[in-house]
Amino acid sequence: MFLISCPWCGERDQTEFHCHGEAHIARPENSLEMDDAAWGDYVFFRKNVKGVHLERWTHDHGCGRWFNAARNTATDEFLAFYKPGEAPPADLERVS
Amino acid sequence: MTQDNRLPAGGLIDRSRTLSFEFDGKTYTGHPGDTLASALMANGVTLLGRSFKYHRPRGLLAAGSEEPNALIQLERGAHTEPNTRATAIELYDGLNACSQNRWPSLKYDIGVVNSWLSRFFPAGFYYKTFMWPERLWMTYEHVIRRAAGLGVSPRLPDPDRYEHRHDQPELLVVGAGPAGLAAALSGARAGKRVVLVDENPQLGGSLLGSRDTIDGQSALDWVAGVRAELAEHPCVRVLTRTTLTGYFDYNYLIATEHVTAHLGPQASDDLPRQRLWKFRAKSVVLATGAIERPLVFADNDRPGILLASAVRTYQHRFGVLPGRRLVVFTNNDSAYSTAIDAASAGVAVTLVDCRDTAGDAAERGADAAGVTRMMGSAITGVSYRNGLQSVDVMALSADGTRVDGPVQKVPCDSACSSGGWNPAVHLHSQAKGKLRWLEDTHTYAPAACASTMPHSSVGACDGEFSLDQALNAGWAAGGATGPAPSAERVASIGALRPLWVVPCDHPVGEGPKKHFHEFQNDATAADLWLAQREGFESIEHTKRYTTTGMATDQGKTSNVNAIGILASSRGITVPEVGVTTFRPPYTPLTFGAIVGQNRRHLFHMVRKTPIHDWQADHGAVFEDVGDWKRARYYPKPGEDMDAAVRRECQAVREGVGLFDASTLGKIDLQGEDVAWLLDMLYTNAWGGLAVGKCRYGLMLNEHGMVFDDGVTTRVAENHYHMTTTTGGAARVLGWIEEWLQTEWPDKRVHATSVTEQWAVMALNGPRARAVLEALTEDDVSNDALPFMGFKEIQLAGVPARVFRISFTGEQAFEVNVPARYGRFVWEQMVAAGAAHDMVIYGTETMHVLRAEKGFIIVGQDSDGTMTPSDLDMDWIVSKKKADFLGKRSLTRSDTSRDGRKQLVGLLSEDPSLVLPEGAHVVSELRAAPPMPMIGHVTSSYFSPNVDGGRSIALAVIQGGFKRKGDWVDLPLIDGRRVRAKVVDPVFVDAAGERVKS
Amino acid sequence: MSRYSVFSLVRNAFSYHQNWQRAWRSPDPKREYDVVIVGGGGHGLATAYYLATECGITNVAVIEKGWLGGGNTGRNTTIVRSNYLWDESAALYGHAMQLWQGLSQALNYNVMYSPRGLLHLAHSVHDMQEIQRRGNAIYLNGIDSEFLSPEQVREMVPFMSMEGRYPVLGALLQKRGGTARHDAVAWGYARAADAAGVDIIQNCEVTGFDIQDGTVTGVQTSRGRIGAKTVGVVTAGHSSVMAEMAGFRMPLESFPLQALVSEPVKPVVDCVIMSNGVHAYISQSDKGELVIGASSDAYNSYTQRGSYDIIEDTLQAICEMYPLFTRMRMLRQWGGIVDVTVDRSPIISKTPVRNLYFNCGWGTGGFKCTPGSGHVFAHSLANGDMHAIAAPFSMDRFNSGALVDEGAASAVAH
Amino acid sequence: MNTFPTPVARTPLADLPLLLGALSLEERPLSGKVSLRGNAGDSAFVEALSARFSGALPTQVGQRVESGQASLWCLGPDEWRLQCELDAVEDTLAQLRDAFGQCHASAVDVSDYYTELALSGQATRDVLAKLTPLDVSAEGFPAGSQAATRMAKCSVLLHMVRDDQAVLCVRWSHAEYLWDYLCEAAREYNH
Ligand SMILES: Cc1cc2nc3c(=O)[nH]c(=O)nc-3n(C[C@H](O)[C@H](O)[C@H](O)COP(=O)(O)OP(=O)(O)OC[C@H]3O[C@@H](n4cnc5c(N)ncnc54)[C@H](O)[C@@H]3O)c2cc1C
Ligand SMILES: NC(=O)c1ccc[n+]([C@@H]2O[C@H](COP(=O)([O-])OP(=O)(O)OC[C@H]3O[C@@H](n4cnc5c(N)ncnc54)[C@H](O)[C@@H]3O)[C@@H](O)[C@H]2O)c1
Ligand SMILES: Cc1cc2nc3c(=O)[nH]c(=O)nc-3n(C[C@H](O)[C@H](O)[C@H](O)COP(=O)(O)O)c2cc1C
Ligand SMILES: [Zn+2]
Repeated sequence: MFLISCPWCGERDQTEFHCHGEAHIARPENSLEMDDAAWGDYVFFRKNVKGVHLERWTHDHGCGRWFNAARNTATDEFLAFYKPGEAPPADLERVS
Repeated sequence: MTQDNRLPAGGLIDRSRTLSFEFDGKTYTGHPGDTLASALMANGVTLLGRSFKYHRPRGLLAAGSEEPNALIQLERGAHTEPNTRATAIELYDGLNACSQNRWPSLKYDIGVVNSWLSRFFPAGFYYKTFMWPERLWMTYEHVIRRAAGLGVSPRLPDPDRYEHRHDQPELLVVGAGPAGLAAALSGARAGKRVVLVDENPQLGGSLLGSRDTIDGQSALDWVAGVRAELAEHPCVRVLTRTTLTGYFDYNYLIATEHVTAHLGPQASDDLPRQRLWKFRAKSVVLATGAIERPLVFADNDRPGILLASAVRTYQHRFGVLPGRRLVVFTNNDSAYSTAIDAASAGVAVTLVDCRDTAGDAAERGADAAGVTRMMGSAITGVSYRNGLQSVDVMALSADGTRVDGPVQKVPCDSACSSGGWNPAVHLHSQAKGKLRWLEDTHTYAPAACASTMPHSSVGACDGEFSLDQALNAGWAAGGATGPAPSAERVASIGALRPLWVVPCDHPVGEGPKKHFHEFQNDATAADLWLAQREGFESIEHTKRYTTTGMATDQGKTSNVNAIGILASSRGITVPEVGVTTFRPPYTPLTFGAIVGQNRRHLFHMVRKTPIHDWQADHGAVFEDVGDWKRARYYPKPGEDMDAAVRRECQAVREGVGLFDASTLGKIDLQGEDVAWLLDMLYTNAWGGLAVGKCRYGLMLNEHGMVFDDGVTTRVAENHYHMTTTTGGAARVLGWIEEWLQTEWPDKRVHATSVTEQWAVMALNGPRARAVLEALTEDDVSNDALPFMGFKEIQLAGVPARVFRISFTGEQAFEVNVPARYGRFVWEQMVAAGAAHDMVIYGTETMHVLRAEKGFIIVGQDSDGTMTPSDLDMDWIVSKKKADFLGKRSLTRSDTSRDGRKQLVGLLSEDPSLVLPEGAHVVSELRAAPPMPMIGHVTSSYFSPNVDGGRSIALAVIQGGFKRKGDWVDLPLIDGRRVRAKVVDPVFVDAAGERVKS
Repeated sequence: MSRYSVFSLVRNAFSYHQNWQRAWRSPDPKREYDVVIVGGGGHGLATAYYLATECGITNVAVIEKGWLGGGNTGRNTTIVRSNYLWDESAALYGHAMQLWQGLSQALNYNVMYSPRGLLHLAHSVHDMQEIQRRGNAIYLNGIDSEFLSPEQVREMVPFMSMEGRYPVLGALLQKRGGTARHDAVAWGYARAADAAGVDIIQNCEVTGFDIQDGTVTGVQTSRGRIGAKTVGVVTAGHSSVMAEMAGFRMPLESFPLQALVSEPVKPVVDCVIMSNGVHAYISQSDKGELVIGASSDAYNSYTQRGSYDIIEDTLQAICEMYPLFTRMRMLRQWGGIVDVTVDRSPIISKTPVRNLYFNCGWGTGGFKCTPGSGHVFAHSLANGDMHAIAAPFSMDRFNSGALVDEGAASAVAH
Repeated sequence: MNTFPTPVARTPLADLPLLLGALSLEERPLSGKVSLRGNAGDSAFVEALSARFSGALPTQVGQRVESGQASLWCLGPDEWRLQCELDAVEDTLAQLRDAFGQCHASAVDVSDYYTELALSGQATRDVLAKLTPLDVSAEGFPAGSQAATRMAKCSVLLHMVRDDQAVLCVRWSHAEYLWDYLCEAAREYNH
């Protein structure tokens, strides 16, 4: 049971949150020019890394905000929490 | 029966009171402070159960929660509980216990034939047989299943309550032995919020079963002092009868507290039987002690043979000993205290030590107490006939692989063994902590912990077996300054001689005697060797093949023995064998405790609209839609659903009906970019929507599939009111927030859920306006409030928002009033409607009416694989918009191909036959399946309004648009073969006039 | 391979079981194989078995990083059924169902396939619509399926609550659905594949692929390079990791999926019961434990753990179905790593690398298809072209949109 | 010309008996609640708010400022709840919408969306701790604190009014469930 730091509310129990998978997947601007494979890649294909995963969470039972987290999926250790729009902290690769 | 084995004095029991209890129909007595196990021992009852596989007679092995054998069916009827460890049941008056897994009785058990045939039932035998003939497997299985299992599950509803409770201690101490008490005391003095838990009813841990001194006083006095001091600290919570059972990520730990479970069935109604604590601890100190492991010798499973430390615990804690003539068999010094203490109580004790010498103090103590010592020897056999008669002792060879010389028969009525100690590393391991193997004491002890679950282990569970070290380590972990409590340093284990399998007079595994390392599942040393021989080398394979460690005790006394046996037979080190994974729970945990309060009406919430109670009072039959209760229909006396729905349907088309639509999702959207957002969310264009106008829209996910629909209204310049399906409300709001917060943070839109702000009543039917007009002075004429128009009015004295939108194809008004006035306005409408024979209708009628119009229900007529085109809704997909969510997916090769399933209407050949929803259309009717399917019926009803009453249906059929006019076949699962005609899905008012009237 | 039978059991009893042979050898890897299967779970082992016994390719290795069957094969709730909605699924799972019959005899290993009946409960009008649609489809695909009225359900499962928060309105029954002994499936396939010449290599982790000009030529392992003309990757939860080694991505996410067992008791649940409405499923093993599972955790993880709240939710659902189980006790709880696709259907497919094939995406429900998956995958590898039953499960479908969406219409998929 | 009876307002727990004992539980009369969204960094927004609320704008999530008959809670980085008399809502909305002018802000009436339960008595914190993973101890959640959190299976805005009283603000349709849950949790203190 994770302890998650909402960037706005601080540390809260995992059951207040929901995870929404990989972060930083920008919606293509030029979708109409993309071929089926490129579009399919955006919609369905994921890194699914074993290691540092940048992912999205929402604080459903708290402030309702979306935010990002870096978590090592091999250990479930959270390495960082950051707001949407912010870049992930730079030194994440040190652990994996 | 008298308590023959009860010592005249001693123990922490209350001898002034006598409790009576029943075991297998016989009545016995005991005292408060007893466990069922100690009370049975006091009464000389040694045979307590039958083993899982061979049905061997079994008695007690342990005194604590590690007990593998003495599993009891506790109580009867609704209070019954299978597989309860007798050692963990506190005695209460009137307790009723039964032995398990035997028939017809514990003493004469038919299943014992398994034991006679045991040589044919080695580990994994079932994988090798029961294969012929194939069809008989289910019969074999039936027999196997009845033979397996232990106790019997309850058959009646549980009358008791369970609860959860959260807590966030700064310091959580698990185990209230000397180490844990020192840690808790130290934490308390350091001013921390401390929680101390122990599974026993009393504090003290191993001190309860010993005669140590701490800080110059008796250990029990010291414990009493600590308890008193902890009680003084307001921030300290001491929980006894509480087992820490799961250690999860980020120091989330769960523990079960027996609040009344130990009091028996009469316990309080208001207190829970068990309470599950959910701790989120800043720091955790594990002081869970160590569990003794037995020696694996010939027929070591006979009733009357216990663990050495258990015997000592029974003596000191319960004032009871298992017999008058005790044999103690050991490979280390710790069992000497058992021998010495028992001898001091007048028991004739023979000590069989597989070593040639023991520690000085141990030897001196034993000799002084009059214990007979047989050094360099081993037990090689056991005589058991309705009780232990004697043990055979032989000399052990220097390498420990053989026994030699004459057999000495030592008469006895009880025995015990110690093969060393296993630190209780379970919780540490659950927390992904690593283990290290200690070469001197031959045990696993905790090593590094995972960063996500930081904690420390102190005392015996850290592999430190002396009292002063336990006190020191505990004190240090608690964080206080000042001197730690101190005790005399005694070497407690001495030099342990590892002897993983004790040889006997025939090669182990090749004669009548059995060497159990695992009692409950009857796994022997020979089984382990067989597994190795057959290639189940990995310890995980060995576990699964022999089922060792998989019983209800999860191998607390057996796992390390199994690993040791494997290591010695393979000639490798113990760490090379590896360990299996420790998993929660520490001891079996009742489902009730896990479920807590969340049962019955508290399982999942029921959501009710503000008008619910009125509906219930007026005979509504409800259906579950998500968490909501929605009125499905309102039967008049004597009406079934069909009759009620026909009446309701007809009345709406002919007059007027009122429907509670409060559950619809509602979202308030404000900001300059709302129109832009709507253009992205919906497939159609939103640019031209005027203030005061409503528009219908379809939403797609990025796969291009329809996932919600609804009407959105522009209530002011930059202010919109969106409605969603009932089930989609949360999903759509989440969808909007996701895009706004993560992808388009610069867009100026605020979305606020207002679902429950408004009670919504839909007035439908040609006389709808008449009813409305009776309640308002505002102008709601067709000119003032035309179809797809919106207006704020005063309705029955209440401010209302009225939308001219319709899900029935009739003249319709969706009236929204603040929820607090919902019931009032509803009642006013009902009153006003009386003059127009207004009917109140439910979701079933709503479904029929919308199906008559060919309106889809997302999730029923579409299923997450349908595009707007598939639903014949191309008209709603803007060709001009550069982009909207899901747009690109619509042109993928498969999504845009011809011949996909398309929404059509169906009319069955027999107009009275309502096609079953979910019936499939086939392209070729055959005598029997398989038949190629081309689609299925999504909605189907009897419509009183079409052709004077007939069935209608909606369906999705491959290439359906081109099939209109064709006849198709629907072979039904019950053997009927039905024909239907493909038609347009609009059955009523195709021109769409009525809605504008 | 010495045959197992009642007679061999008796014969061996007289030599104190000293003469049993290894169930499979433990050979050193050869330099090269015709086919290397990566992943020694049920699906990988079944693939090797069918390659060797049906496709005439015996120069095959199964490479497993840990112990055979230690992945999801060794940690699933053993439900076997073929009552899927779409024709493509019905063909695949139906194929497996046919192979389950007689599998013990074919492998000479008792996998304890127990077609004791499987019920899907319906608790709402919507559930009823779903089971009716699926039940009819299954029926028309020639697979057994029946609807049960609440009375029939009550008769079949005596102790279950029919009322509660979510009353039982009906059920879909697949009589041939049931369970099989998970470990035995892995071990039985391993033993039979080994007997047919397959090398089973445990404790050997594949760490990379040798790819030349877009064609795979071998694998790098913790025990050195092993050459291969064809490589089949069957690594379930780790498929994305393997794909990354080969230079592409998969439409997969790996989630924890947890299960638990109770203490063993005498028979009380005689069939498999699944409920999408309250969201849990339960059966009772031959040893007597209640075997219980539910939905996966919602975050990616490779830790084989999962979060405790899922256990709580699962048991809430079970106790809603069976209120009298609140006095039963959980004995053990564990997790696996399931590789989930968006359409809840597997991927049996060629990849951008020639001669490199993936069989994955079975997610929360692939145990039941172990024989079918191995069978069609073996034939695909042997022919260099996908078996007709496997073809719709190509990973191209995520580009074209031709999903086999078992998730869109029904909720759980075990 | 019709005449209507005076409108009767009802709240979701109107028919439930007040629970009294060592612990008491009651539904509070409906209050006015306005959901505010805007940018705290935008002076136009802050100024517009001051038209209706004289206190300072709280910007820490969970922070709550009271002023006169009204209070303002910060629920998120761009979200507030203005609580006032029910009768004042209509004016407030109108005034705020005017005052917002061109700035990107919204004010939505959510008075009926939520109802409030007041739980009082010595064991208040003990009861709360049965429902929420939030630290509700006197140290972790001193009197005066508030937070949005999970309680059982619903979202609740929790306000620790005093050490022995908490007010729980919950969605209309979740209120009955929460009420029942609290009654169950209070049982051991109320026999
Ligand atoms: C809790 C749970 C319950 C389930 N319940 C059911 C159910 O009731 N019914 C059902 O049909 N299905 C169920 N499933 C799903 C089912 O278990 C799986 O779909 C199925 O077992 C997958 O088999 P597999 O052989 O593909 O994978 P696995 O058994 O996981 O085998 C993959 C193997 O690949 C190995 N591997 C990975 N990486 C490497 C590498 N680099 N080198 C070498 N080897 C590697 C792994 O060690 C593993 O042994 C359940 C799953 C779980 C976790
Ligand atoms: N004679 C020997 O060789 C020998 C061997 C082992 C221990 N000891 C003695 O034992 C003492 C060690 O003290 P200690 O404090 O480390 O251990 P302890 O055995 O005294 O106390 C451990 C306590 O933890 C409790 N516990 C264990 N698991 C629990 C769980 N999951 N949840 C709740 N409670 C749990 C037990 O009920 C017990 O009360 C010393 O006095 C030492 O000399 C002696
Ligand atoms: C169908 C099934 C039945 C099981 N029965 C038992 C059991 O009776 N006792 C037990 O300890 N574990 C049982 N397990 C769980 C295993 O011990 C183990 O937890 C599981 O295989 C996952 O492995 P791991 O915990 O070693 O990671 C069972 C597992 C499965 C899949
Ligand atoms: Zn937050």
